[in-house]
Amino acid sequence: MTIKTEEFLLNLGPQHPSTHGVFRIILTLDGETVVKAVPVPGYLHRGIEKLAESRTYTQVIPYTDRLDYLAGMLMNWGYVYAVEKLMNVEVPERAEYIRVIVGELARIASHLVATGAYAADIGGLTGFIYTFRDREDIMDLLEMISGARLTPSYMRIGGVAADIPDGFIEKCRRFIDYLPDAIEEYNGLITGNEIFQARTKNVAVLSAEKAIDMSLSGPVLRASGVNYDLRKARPYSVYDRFEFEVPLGTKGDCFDRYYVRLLEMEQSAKIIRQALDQLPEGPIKGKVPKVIKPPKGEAYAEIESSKGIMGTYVVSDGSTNPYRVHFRRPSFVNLGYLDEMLKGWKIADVIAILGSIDIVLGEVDA
Amino acid sequence: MSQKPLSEIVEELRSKYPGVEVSEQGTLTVPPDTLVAFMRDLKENYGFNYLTNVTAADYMEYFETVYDVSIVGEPHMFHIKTKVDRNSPVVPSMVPIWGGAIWQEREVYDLMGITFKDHPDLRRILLDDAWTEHPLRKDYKYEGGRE
Amino acid sequence: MAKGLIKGLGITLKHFFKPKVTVQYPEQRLPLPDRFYGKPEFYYDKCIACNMCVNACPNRVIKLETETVDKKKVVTKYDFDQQYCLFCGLCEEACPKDAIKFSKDFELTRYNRPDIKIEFVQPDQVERKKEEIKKAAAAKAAAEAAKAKEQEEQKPADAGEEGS
Amino acid sequence: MENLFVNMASGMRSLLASAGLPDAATNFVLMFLKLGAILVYILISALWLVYMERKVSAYMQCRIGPNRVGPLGLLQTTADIGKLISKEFIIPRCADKKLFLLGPILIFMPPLAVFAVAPFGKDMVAIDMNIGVYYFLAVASLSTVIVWMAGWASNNKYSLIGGMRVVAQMVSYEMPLILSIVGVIILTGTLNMSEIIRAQEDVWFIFLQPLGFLIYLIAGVAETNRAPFDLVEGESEIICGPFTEYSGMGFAMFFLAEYANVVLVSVMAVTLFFGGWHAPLGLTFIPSWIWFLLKVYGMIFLFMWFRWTYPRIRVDQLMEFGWKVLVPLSIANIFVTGIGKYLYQTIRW
Repeated sequence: MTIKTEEFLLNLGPQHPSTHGVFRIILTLDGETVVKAVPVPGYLHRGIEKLAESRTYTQVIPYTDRLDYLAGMLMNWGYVYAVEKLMNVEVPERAEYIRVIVGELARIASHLVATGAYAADIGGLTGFIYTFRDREDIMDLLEMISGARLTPSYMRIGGVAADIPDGFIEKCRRFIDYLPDAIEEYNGLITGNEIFQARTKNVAVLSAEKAIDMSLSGPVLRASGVNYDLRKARPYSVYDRFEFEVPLGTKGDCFDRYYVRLLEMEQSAKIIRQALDQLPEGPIKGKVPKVIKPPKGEAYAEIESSKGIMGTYVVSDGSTNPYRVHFRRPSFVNLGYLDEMLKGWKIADVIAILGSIDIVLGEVDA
Repeated sequence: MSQKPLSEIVEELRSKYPGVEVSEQGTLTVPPDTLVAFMRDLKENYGFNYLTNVTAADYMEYFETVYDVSIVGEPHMFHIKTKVDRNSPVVPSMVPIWGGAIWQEREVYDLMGITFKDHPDLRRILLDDAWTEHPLRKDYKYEGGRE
Repeated sequence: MAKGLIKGLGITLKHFFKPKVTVQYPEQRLPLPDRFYGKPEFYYDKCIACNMCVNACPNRVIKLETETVDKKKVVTKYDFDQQYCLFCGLCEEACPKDAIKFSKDFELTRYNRPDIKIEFVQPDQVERKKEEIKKAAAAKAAAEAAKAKEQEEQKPADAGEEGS
Repeated sequence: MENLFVNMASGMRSLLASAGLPDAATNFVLMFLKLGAILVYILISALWLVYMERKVSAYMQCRIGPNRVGPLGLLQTTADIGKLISKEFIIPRCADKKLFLLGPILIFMPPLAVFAVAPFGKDMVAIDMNIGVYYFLAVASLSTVIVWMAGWASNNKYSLIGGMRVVAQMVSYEMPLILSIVGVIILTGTLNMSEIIRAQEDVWFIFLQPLGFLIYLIAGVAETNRAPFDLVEGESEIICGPFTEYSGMGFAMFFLAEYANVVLVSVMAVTLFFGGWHAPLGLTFIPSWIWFLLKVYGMIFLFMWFRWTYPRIRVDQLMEFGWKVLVPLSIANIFVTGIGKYLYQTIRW
């Protein structure tokens, strides 16, 4: 006897607990196995690139916060870095160090969310709460220095908005000293758990060649063993003065993608510690005119954000408003290979794979 | 592998492709008809294996597509531009060379309205499928908004 | 084999007996840093109606209207449409006189949408300011008049002296 | 204290008898009261367990948990149920209406029916059935059908997947569950629950059947659809499984039935492996029924502890683990138990 079976469509999202926002995947399923996957982004498209064209250069900064809202500092940085390149502005050393400190704090915060949300995706909600408990300390620190938790708009063209407040350095050091204990806890609760390992190891293995070909970046690329971290490969700001390693995965499976983030947090903490030690005195803002009017021309600059390579392309026509701004959002590009990665895996793996890429929908849809 | 300095590569490329213009900042402007050959040469003979960014800008008379290519683990980077006719905006797709262009070219198609020849899956990506205009064009006028 | 499983149980059990991190919100509150961007505050008397904040705002939140009384600008309207505010602080940064500031009040929810918009300037404030300006102008005028009078009074005397 | 409920029952019986009721009628009324008492217990227990789950999870996650409604938040679940009752019960347009409505009504049946044979204390069992264990296994597995029915009738793909997972999971884990109990039955030679408890007077069966208990525990967690085996309603994958389309009271019924099932599996675990209402270490001054409940809630705490520590297993791993690990292990357990008992008997007698 032959049983007639049929494939069926499952509409995962846009409202779904595990798509990390409003992301939709149209799955063609054979039982529980994915035959075809069609990702549909765009539910959070706000047209930031178009909005930027009618704002002045400084006014774009608050909008960049809303790209990757889990690491708004890094998004600020990517944008102001491009404008500074366009205008040839020298950024004072102290400002660069402050940028490194807050940027790395934002990176840890973003990775904490990624780690916790991944644990929740796999089904362990407690890990999620633990990471958010520790992220709260970073949020406090960022609030202290910028006045806002998620959307700091702290960086300015040529420097930062305000100097480090009293008590910030001590609090920051306390957090950096505490972080290894927290990571130990995550390792015990999440990483070391056999069920977690069974769920993530050897799932959706991504080869280094394919990852490079598909322009993947950030922890997703490095999990496949590709040593490409802009902070090392093309040091911007003052990253060439710090000693740190680039954690690499070996296999390129979901577990590696998850674990690379945990290791990166340790390295970020190391960078922050060095930056706090070396922090020079001096001005926090370079010589920038009050009204920013870059010369006619264009600039493309990249930084390493928590999700991958964040590039900003700015075209100036000599007026106070940018003629064209484009953001190369790492989450968006990293999703380009999702449809192929999902093929042949179970519904539960769809969640695990999507979670391991660590997307933020604000960034994907811009 | 040891890389040749960027200036040498530029010189070599300039002699190979006479249509290529080099600006002061090192931006290469490549005519659209030699783009595929040029890019393939870059990837296969010079090791530029990583396409970071694809985007486009509207200059009212013409479009410009912008490509940023680099080498994994190396500081080398090229900023490459192509002028596209505004009345029939068609450029060859980079997907056969770098797979990473797939979503970025869809985004450019969606928001700027530039068609990429030989793209395997050229659909709108961020906007609704029923949308007819391309909002990042400079002549796009939106209605509504507040007050 | 089950080492990780048992370790996980140990961690959760340890936290079962550990002190909790919850802050009982309406009763307990965390201290807010000085730079916090909460509800905006406007100091009417400090404002010089220079329009810097209006131009700095990325989202056209602030509406400023002025009236000229005796060649001096009087702010008659300073509306802050909070629903569009990004809380970026660019207006505060742009203000040369610290007339707009952000307080630490973060409980900004309202039951009705029209209540979100904050109209800072009260009519009596404007009246008072106008009065003040008028008074000042009048006082100035009076002072000038008095001065002129004095001078005039002195003048004939001077003239007389000169003439003598 | 010890005989509080037993005395209540006998007092009631003599009262009814003195009122001139015939014996059959007295028995009927008494049985009715007993079952009513069990029903009340289950419902209160389910309410309490929702609260307990929230508190336990909160404490394990460095939180406080519900603490606003009533003292220590004790009335939180009551308030929640009140909210759920007042909510609209939405029936999807293309759902199979009859089956859809029948689901939440029937879901409480199997656990209620099984509790009739549960021995809550010394001489405290509503119906002392001589095939109690068998009855428990037979009736408890009925809930599979009901959940599948709810999933199918919802006409939602998430519900359907959840329903399919229920059937696959229940069928696979019923096997090791039953086989793990067989060890106990070999030792006692009876299916009567009271008899099984009486046999544990000296030594609890967890010490004689550690492997059997472990298998029972794992299979029991799977049977109640709780983490790490909560694939049926794995909220990060298939929203809420078969219950996705249910709202208001329909959802509340499924929600409470889950806790009734948890109590049921714990009651069985205590009966079969933890000596039922026997006091440990001779602490008999505490009444037997209190001991029983203490053990049951201890077991439930264990379930909750698992749930708030472990991530979810994948569906193919679940099947593999059930059929390739648990079933062979439980068969080996039966084999070893049989040999052990034979040796014990030949040496002793």
